[in-house]
Amino acid sequence: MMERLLESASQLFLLLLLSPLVTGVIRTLKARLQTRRGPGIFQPYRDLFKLFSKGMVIPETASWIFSATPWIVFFSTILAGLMIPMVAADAPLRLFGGVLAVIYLLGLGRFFLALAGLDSGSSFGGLGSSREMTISALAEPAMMMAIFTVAIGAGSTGLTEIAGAAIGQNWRFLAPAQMFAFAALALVLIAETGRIPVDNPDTHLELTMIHEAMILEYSGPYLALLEWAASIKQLVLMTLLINCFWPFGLQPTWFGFGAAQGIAWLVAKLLLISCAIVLIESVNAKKRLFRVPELLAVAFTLGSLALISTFLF
Amino acid sequence: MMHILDLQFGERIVTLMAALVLVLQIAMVAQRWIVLHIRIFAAQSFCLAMIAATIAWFNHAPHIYIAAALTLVVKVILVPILFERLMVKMEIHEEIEPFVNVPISVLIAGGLTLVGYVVAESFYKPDETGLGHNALAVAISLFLIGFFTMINRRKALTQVLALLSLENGLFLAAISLTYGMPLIVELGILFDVLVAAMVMGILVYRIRETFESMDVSLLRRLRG
Amino acid sequence: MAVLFISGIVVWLAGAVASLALWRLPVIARRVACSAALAGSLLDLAASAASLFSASPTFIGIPSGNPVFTWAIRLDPLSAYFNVTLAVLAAAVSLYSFGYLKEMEGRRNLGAFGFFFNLLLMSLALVFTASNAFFFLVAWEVMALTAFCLISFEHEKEKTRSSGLLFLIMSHAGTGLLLIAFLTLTKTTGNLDFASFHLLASRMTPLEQGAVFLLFLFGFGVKAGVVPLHIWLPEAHPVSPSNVSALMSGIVIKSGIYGMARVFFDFYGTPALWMGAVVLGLGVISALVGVLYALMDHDLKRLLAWHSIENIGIILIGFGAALMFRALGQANLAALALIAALYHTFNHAMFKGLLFLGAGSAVQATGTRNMELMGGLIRRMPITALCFLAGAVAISGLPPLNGFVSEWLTYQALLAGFGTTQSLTRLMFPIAGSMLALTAALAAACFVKAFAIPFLALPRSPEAAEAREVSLVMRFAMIALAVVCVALGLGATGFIPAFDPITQQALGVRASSALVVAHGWAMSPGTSHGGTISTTGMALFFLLAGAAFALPLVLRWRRRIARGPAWDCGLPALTADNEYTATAFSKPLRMIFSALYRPRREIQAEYEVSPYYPSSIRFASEIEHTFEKRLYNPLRDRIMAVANRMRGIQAGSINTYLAYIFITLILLLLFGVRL
Amino acid sequence: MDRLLLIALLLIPIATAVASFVARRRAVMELANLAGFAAVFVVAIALGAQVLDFKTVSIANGFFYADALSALVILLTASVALICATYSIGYLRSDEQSGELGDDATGKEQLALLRMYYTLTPLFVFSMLFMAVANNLGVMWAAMEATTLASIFLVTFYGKVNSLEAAWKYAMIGGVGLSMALFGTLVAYYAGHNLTGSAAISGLNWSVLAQHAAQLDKTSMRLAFVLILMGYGTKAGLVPMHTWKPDAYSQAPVPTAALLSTAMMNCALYGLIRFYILTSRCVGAQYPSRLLLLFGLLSMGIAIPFVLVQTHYRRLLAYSTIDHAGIMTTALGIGGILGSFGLMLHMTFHTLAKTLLFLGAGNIYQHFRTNQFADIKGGVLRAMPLTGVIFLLAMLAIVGVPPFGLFQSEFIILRAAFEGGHLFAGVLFVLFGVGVFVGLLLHVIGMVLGPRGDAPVAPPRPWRNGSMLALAIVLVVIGFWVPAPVFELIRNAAQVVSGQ
Repeated sequence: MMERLLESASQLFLLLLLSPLVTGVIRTLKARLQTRRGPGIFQPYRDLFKLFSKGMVIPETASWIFSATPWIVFFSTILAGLMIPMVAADAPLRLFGGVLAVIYLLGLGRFFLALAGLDSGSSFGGLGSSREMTISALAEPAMMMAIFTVAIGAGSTGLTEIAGAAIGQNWRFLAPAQMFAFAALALVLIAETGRIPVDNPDTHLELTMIHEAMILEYSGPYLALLEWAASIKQLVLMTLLINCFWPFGLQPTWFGFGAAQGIAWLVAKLLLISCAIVLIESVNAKKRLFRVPELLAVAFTLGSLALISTFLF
Repeated sequence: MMHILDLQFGERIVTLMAALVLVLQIAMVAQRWIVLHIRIFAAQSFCLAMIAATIAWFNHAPHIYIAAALTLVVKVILVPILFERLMVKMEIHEEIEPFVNVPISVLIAGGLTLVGYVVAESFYKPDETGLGHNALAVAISLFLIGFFTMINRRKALTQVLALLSLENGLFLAAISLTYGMPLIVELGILFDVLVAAMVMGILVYRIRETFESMDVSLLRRLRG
Repeated sequence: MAVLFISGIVVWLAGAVASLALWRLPVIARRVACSAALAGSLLDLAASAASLFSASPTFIGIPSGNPVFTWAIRLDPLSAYFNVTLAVLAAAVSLYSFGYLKEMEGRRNLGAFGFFFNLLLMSLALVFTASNAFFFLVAWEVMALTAFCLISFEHEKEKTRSSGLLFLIMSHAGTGLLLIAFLTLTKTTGNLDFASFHLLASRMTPLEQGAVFLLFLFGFGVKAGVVPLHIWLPEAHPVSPSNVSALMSGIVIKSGIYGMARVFFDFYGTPALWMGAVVLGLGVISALVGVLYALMDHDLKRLLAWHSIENIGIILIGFGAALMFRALGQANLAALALIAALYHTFNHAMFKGLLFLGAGSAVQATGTRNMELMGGLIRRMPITALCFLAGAVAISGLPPLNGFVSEWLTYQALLAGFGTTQSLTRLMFPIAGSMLALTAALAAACFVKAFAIPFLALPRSPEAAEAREVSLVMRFAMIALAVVCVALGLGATGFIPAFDPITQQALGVRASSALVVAHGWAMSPGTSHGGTISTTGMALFFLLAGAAFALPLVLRWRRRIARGPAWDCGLPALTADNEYTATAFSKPLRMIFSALYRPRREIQAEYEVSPYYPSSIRFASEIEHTFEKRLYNPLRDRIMAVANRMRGIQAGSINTYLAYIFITLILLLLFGVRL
Repeated sequence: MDRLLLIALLLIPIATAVASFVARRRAVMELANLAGFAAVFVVAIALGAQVLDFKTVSIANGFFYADALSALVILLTASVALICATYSIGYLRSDEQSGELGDDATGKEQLALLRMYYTLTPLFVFSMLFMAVANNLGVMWAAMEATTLASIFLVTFYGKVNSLEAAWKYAMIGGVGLSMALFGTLVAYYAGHNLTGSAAISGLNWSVLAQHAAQLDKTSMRLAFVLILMGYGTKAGLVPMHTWKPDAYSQAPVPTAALLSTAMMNCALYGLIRFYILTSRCVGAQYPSRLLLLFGLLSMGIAIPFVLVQTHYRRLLAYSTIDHAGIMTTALGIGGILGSFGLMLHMTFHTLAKTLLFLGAGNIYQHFRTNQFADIKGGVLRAMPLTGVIFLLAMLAIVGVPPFGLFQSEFIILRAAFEGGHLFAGVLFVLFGVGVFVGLLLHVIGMVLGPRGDAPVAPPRPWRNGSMLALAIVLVVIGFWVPAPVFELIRNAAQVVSGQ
């Protein structure tokens, strides 16, 4: 019990600290790739600090949903984050739920974010909510296919078991099924984290934005909470991806010297993924909204392929 | 004079008369004039009465005499008079225009006779004397032809006549198959026939009054 | 138990008669009807809850004055379970009706309403407990009849009449199928007793088995609203009074589910694999079709009706999986799937009832069912909004509420299914799973719309701006159901053992010990190691986090919060006219799934000055209801055409009539005699 | 005692007819009819009780003969007659006021018409009762013919063009039908002509033939049954001999129509059943049952399209009667103790429900003055609540919706069908049932429900509504509770039919 609490605390700490960094890193790398100096990898921390210290304006048209949403989004993301193995193979709150729970908790956050987007009555918020719900809905089957593949392999939806299964037996992560599933999940991740080519996280051009449109009316601490939650979500999904498919360096436990090693591994893998994302973002243009389903259809196909190949090979 | 009482002789007579009845029925199919139609019906009924009498004589079945007498009274005298009165009263003088023209009707009548024989054929029992299957065949034929005549007529009055001639077929069957029904039954049936004739006569009259015509093919208001 | 149950029935019956007798005194009639309904429900609840855990089923036989007509009642776990569902929902709805019917006083015959209302509850209780084919069918038809009378209670409206009629006709057609099916069973056993049907299928030829199975599936499917037999449902549920809609969607369509459970898991021993596959397939299709049409519907109550179809689909997915597992000899997995289905049945009854009550309040307050004309109700009617939100979260299957639990169980069943067979059929499980995921996500999208458009932002019509919160008793009823939903979510592990008697009876296994782990803190699929969830834990986490962080911080920031007009990208004067509408919200999905919807839109713009500044724009958009258009309407037209042609038989000419007889006679004389 | 009963049963209607014929005032005729039919009803009950005690009652050395079957038919006929007598008082009075019976200021015309009605109705009932107690098949036939003759002028009661047409078709088709029946009776007699001894003497007595059925000539019985089936089938209104029914029912005064479609149809079926018993005992049950199933299912099937696209509500009822004639024929064809029981039960329930429907239709017609659904377009429930409710109730009963009785009887018949191996017939039965259900409900819901429109609210009508209410209560109650003796009677009748 006690060590569970400690584990949770430390993973929580990690989530809170690491997530803005990932965002910062990605931004900076992107800037460099576009031969700009970029804001520096610690800019997100400064942004958050600034926002937290500011006052906020709440639209008078909005209801309590508007004020409750940031908390719900933040906490549900955190909770999801505590269910995934980051450093130690067994996640601090594995008992609370596995991969399904993670997805549905993120869904809970999304649900309220969409409500908040409509709550202010501003048409941009509605636009954002509508697109967000649509895309996430279409991303769902692909994600579930991929998850089914890994879960069938592991015989469980518990993330710890999944990770364990992937390292445990003879290079299972090299199986084509795993590969397909990885690809599918990666595409879904791009859609879920609102990255190019699905959404452009750093634009406020209303015709293209999705996530930003929903939080358009937010300001000050609440905006900070939402931004932070967004980057935590991004971290969570990336970690989910890497630790489900390449669970190298996952430690049996959080304690002792292993922890540092585990964190190192984690950071390394995160860096890899970030680079990949940066590459993708830099070489692609944002797709039109109605081209996104094609992307997700590809993802679904990959997921199905993964599933089929589980009993072909 | 002994051979007059010979059953064979009786059978001959009856068969002959039955044939005659059949012929009359077919003649009725071919008939164009309503008056003649009524008269032929009367004649046919007369033959039937005779047949009844013969059978009564040869089979010593007294109660058939009563049936014969009743037939004579009802069908040979009362009904024709009733109808001729009706005709005069309604000054009907149109001729009958059947749906199917005469030659074909006659052919059909012939065919129906055949049907009658085919049906009756299964009743033929060689061991059994009497008027059995012939009479039955004739009766069925009469019945069918009368029925056909009903379908083939436009005028209310002629339809009634056809119905009555159809019942003649039944009468023939009654007396020749079973040597008459129990008397009470005969009485009941004949009474019914009489009433029926009267009722229908009244109906015909009222139709004539209301529609200015007896053409039942005009009665087509009630559909669906 | 028997005494309790019977007294419940009697109370309902008495209430029905009494309120009919008092129809001239609306106030008293209303009170009598509602309190009788409430009392009956509570008695029923007591009786069925008690017998749910009793080892042996309770038999009740009441002698009747008509030897043909026997009251044969049996309270076994399955019946008890559905009775509990009925009783809880009915209690809440009758409470709600106290306030809801007040509006109708004087305008409508509340005596008649109370009569049918109580009879409906009674017949439902009897449907769930009848233990004899004849009596079951009687209760079944009485249920349909009373439901019809309640649906067409406001029969002045043409739409109401046609909808009610459609319901009556379709459900009667379904009953026809059931009749044939039951009689085929009876032919085999020689009596009508359900007890004699137990594990009967094994004693029938495969052909008979298949035929009877399909007959039952479609016969009950009509009432449950399984696609493609669902068309009556989205018509009938919206037009009826909202408390009736709550019952219809909550429990009446569950009678079909009960029937299937009874037949599939009591009458059939080991079904063939294809049977399960068929049910699974139908479930997936129903779920998708239901939610997709719901997304496009902006009549608040019809939207909920479409979601009933979706949830029936989810339940059927559970049933299908259970049947397949049973065919494959996996009793434990079958138990898991069955529990998932039954749990979802109960959950759906609760949150759908709640949502309909909430919708009813909103409709009563605004006088319209069109959500585009509501808006901003959360400020006018906070409690209703809160309850509706709870229902929305629950039906979207979001943690930690009850919808999530049953959907999670369903996923686990499907997941485990993959390993049970080597044949290609195992592919059905993951496909069903991903389709279920799609359904759930779309449902979430739909309920963002269904909550946000009517309850959030600015009022979209004067009526909405004037809306009043509903009366205390109505609010209380909704709160009660909301609490039940939360409890079913957080306390899931506490409810699981209630299924043991059912699975024991149906499959001969008790699953709860495997499903409930960690001293009742978490739930596991019971199939393999790990993969647990703990809704309790999640809830605790939220509470702690809220108390520890949110509360103090909010207090600290309170001074820094300013209220101001929405920024809205700097557009001036935000009005209801430039709010995002439901139509606009569902636009992307409408375009993505246009193959199914075949949407039609027309835009009329009037220009005054220049072609760039239209003075007014009229936009109309409608989608095609494929099943009516492509399946039912052509069928109906064909039949009517044939009927019209056949009327020619009776053309009025007596000669023709005589000819019919003549020809028949000749044919019979020539051939009939030889038959 | 028993002697007295049968005599009274036949004499009371005659006396009633005579009384109304000589009566000079309307009130007297009404009273005579009411009293007469009440008496008949009582006697019928007494007869039923007697039959329950002694199985059979027969007098005049077997000329009159009553067993459970006849007793049941008599009881049904008597009750319908009583209800209709009560109803027609109000019905004809309102007709007289609204000038339906002609506009003779002195009221002579009207009185003449009323006299005809009140005289012919008892005669009509008499002939039906007579048929039910006649043992001699020939006499039975004569009585059947008498029913036609007595009812023709009731059909032409309103003297309209259409009623004449209807009467003509009724007369012609009925005439043909009955001559087929007579032919059948003859052949049956012929089949018995080689009986010996005392049997030969009373050769047409059903009870005798039934005893010696085995020795009857088989081929003749086959022929006889075909002819009888078509003959009495015409009166029962089996397809394709049904064509007269919609016309006659829609034109006759409503109480007469009720009698025609319930009591008279029962009698026709009664005759059919008597011959069925003989035939099945003679040549085995299979032959007749095939023919019966053929006609029964055909009737049920053909009724559907006419119900679906019907525009005239009394014709609608007529087609429903045709459908039920088909149901009962099918039940007879299915046979067996269960089938016969279902048949008898169905006859009982159908008689009550259909009567109620016709009376309701009468109220609606007299209020709205139209026969077309299109002209009523809804609102009956609002305009005349009691009639509306009762009409809907009876309609639900007639389409076999539980908890009303007809569901029970149809369920039993179906069960008999399935257990008797008539799967195909059973499935068709259900199918046709649904079809008719759809058609009837489609029209009736549209007519009864809906806003009132411009129709005035109906005035109170004690005679009509009183009789309807009574009958409705009976109809509902009998679904749950059948008085034990009545049930016993029905069961015995079924035993007579199935011969077990």
